Amino acid sequence: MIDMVVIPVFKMLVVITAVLSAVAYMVLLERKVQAWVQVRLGPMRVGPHGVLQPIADVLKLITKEDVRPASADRFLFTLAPILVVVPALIVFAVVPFGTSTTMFGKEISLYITDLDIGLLYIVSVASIGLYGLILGGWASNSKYPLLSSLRASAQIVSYEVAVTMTLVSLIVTAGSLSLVEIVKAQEAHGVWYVFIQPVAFVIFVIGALAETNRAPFDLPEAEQELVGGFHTEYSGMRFALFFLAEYTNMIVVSAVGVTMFLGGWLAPFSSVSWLAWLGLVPGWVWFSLKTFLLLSLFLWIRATLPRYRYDQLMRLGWKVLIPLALVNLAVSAVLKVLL
Amino acid sequence: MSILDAYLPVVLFLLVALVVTAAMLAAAALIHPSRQNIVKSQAYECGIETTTDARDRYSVRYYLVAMLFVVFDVETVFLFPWAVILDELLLFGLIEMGIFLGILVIGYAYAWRTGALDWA
Amino acid sequence: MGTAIAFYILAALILTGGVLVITAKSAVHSVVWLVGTIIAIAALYVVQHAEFLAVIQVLVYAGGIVVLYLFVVMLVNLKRPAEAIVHPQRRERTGLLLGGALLAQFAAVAFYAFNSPQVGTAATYSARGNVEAVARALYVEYLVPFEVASVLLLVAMVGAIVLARRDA
Amino acid sequence: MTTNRDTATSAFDTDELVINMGPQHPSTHGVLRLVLRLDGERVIDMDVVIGYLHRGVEKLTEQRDYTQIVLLTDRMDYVAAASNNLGYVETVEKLMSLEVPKRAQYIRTVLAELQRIASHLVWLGTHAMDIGAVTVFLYCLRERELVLDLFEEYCGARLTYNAMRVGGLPMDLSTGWEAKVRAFCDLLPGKIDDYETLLTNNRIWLERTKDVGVISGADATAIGLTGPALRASGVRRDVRKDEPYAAYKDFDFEVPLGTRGDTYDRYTVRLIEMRQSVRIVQQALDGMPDGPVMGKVPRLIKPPAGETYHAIESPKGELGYFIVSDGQSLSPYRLRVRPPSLCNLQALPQLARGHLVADVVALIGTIDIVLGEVDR
Repeated sequence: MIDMVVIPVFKMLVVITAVLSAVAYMVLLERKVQAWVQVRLGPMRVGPHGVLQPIADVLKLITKEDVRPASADRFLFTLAPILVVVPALIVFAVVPFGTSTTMFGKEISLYITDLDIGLLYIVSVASIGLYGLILGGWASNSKYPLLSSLRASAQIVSYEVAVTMTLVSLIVTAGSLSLVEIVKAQEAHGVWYVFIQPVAFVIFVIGALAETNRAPFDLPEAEQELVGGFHTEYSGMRFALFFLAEYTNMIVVSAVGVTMFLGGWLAPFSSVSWLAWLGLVPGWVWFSLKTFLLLSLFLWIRATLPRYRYDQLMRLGWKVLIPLALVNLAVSAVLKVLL
Repeated sequence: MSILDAYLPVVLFLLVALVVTAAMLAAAALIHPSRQNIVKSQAYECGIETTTDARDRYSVRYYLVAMLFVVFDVETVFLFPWAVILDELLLFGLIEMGIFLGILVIGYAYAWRTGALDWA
Repeated sequence: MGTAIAFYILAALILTGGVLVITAKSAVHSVVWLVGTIIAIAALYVVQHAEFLAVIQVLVYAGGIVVLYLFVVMLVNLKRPAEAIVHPQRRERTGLLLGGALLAQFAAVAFYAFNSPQVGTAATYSARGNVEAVARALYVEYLVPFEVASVLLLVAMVGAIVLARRDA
Repeated sequence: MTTNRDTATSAFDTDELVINMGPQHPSTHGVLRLVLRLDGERVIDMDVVIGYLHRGVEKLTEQRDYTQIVLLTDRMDYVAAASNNLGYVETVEKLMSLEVPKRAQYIRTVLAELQRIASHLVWLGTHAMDIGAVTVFLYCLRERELVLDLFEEYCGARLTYNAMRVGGLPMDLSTGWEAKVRAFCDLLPGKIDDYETLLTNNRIWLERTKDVGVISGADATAIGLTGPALRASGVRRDVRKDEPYAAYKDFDFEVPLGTRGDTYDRYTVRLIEMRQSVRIVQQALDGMPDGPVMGKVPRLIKPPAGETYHAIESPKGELGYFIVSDGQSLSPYRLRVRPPSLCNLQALPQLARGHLVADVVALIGTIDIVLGEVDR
């Protein structure tokens, strides 16, 4: 019972707490990074250098009135934010933060579960999150949110194809669908897959930006065009859930990217002997650090680039990334068989 | 470890995530004020009262994108198990997937030619 | 024991979901319940040790095909008056006929299942995992159906384009 | 494949979606309302609804004396108040045949060009932000602050300057002001290079602006486009060159022209204009004459009976004033403004037809409107 339920539930609560606080501080980080790029200070009022700003934000969102448009569909209006958050969270079930650690004399693995089909699990669970976006816009019964959720769904499915194909070419290299096995394969190969599959990594990052609706692909939320997107009619906690889901998804794709391409929990430069001491740092620290770096890349891109237009976004997805991913897959497969 | 042991945490996680989300909504529902009025509960349309219904027929392009997605989705589904055992199938696997993808590439080329991939 | 409990819980969920799909007033609600039902069926697959099938069920049906349903429900405005229903009774008759056919099919499947020898599903479940078993079956034993599937997909793709382009 | 949208009644028929963009919308640059008719996201047609910021400026002038009206002009194009002042005072001077001292002319030119820079900076920032490049907005406003500082030091105000008087200027320059302007002129070109680094060769920026909202020179002239938007279509029309006013005929500067008349050309034309404005300001400071800043003006400004039209090149285009005086009253009998924003806004439906919703936002930005001037 303890092994089956208590420890996993404890791990889940730790993961959820970590994700929620990471989200809260990512919002602050995003504002700070944007501010530094834009030669301003960002939040400074709540706490020294604004470090308590996330707490103030959460309090504000909790105590804010939750307005629902009269013409909205009551049931779906409430269901939609739940439908985006829950899939985003449970993807973490298979993300390995490290191998294992010893706590209270028990060996505890630093992942919630290791599925043989881990990668497929992520892809399929993530695809459920789409319903939240579509239903959120539809339930609002308001034009801008509806346009936005149609945009969002078409955009996400378009890029999902390319991203999934890059994952396949990675599996060709790794020979497994389990995320733990993929990291171990990178350890065995002695090289992170970003160096074996650089094209796949680039496609993955672009696709990840598009699937999480991040700049320069933030069209569903483009406030300059659609005044905020599918959550225009949402306020208070239900809005907060959409917000939470978006940032959780960013963390998810970064964590998956780190696991697949950047060696997961492995320390860098493992082959360089005089840097061997880097291996003494716990794996989950490396994992967090790499995820943080990938996330910072997202923020940096947002502060730099203008936004794509819808037809251009679709063209990039269908006419550039998908052929590229297909070619990349073919090349990986041929190389794998010949070598 | 049996397959069910590996999936039990997933089910538990689903329940935990649902409980946490519901708890957040419930906590906010207890705290936040609720002063609805007619103007506040109008749908947003840039300050103008909406004259036409939002739920209307939409461009068929969205439907087409979803349709193409389903096709490609099924295609990648076939790729996953193939990629896992490619080291056993070797050249045989390469050729059979080459034929499979080749047929689909014809469809892709057709879609490209007819402009189904162009949004505008 | 655990398997049995899981089976009954999931079966109840699937049946409830199915009933909600056909009783929901709004078509969009129906679609939502359909997603729930599909996920419950996927869970049932896991209980049956078919984990690969389970994720595919979620990925393809819940994540792809039902999204398409949702688009269709949104695309054809259901608030519009039905244009071509001349004989309401005819619709009822068709429904009854289809329902009867479905029941007959269920009966046939059940009859076949009870009267045929057990197929060893567990035997194909290899130690290295379910995916590889499926892969081996698909890419070695059932090679021709697999290649034919690509033709099917091609037809689906071309058909979708032709239909959608007809008026545009 | 034939288009039979009008007759088709199949299930794939799309309903037109009528959607209001504005008046409460982040990218309509004020309270502009566009009624869009969309097919998917494609704009079939649009109606431009204006008047949400109408304050009856023209009518008010009939109740104010000629000096007070300067204040009202401030509030039309409120990101280019000095240009509005200049156009107005020069029209009254023309009506009264007043001589303005050379020093005042030079200072007016400096102010007008600084104002052009400030206005173009606001335009570039908001235009870039509409297309999603938020950082450019903050950079532009940072440099605009410097211009506002200069204006504040000159006249005490940062937005609505009331900076000019009929017959000259209310006050001379403070000591050290010219040096600060020179410092700004040395700084700005480098900053414009920075904006160009972020935008000019950025793939996304090019895709979003090239071939978007193309208008030919003939069409642009026919519909009444003015200013940079007209010149981007290749039409050489700049009031500063064609009918020189203030001290413009003393200076050497180029009028940039576009070739294709798309959003990207309008962008490059305005960027070059900013660089040219720096040149004009530097030349004006170099040749700044001494002398009074106020000419001989009667205590009561009462123009003789008659009417006159005079136009200047405001940052947004040809800003004209038409004043009718009855010769007895201390207020104009009628004052009519030809606001460039309004004239340019007329082109919006034509530019946007057939483009996507996202382009509408880019097009509102590219024609550079200020609703205070459109509605007055």
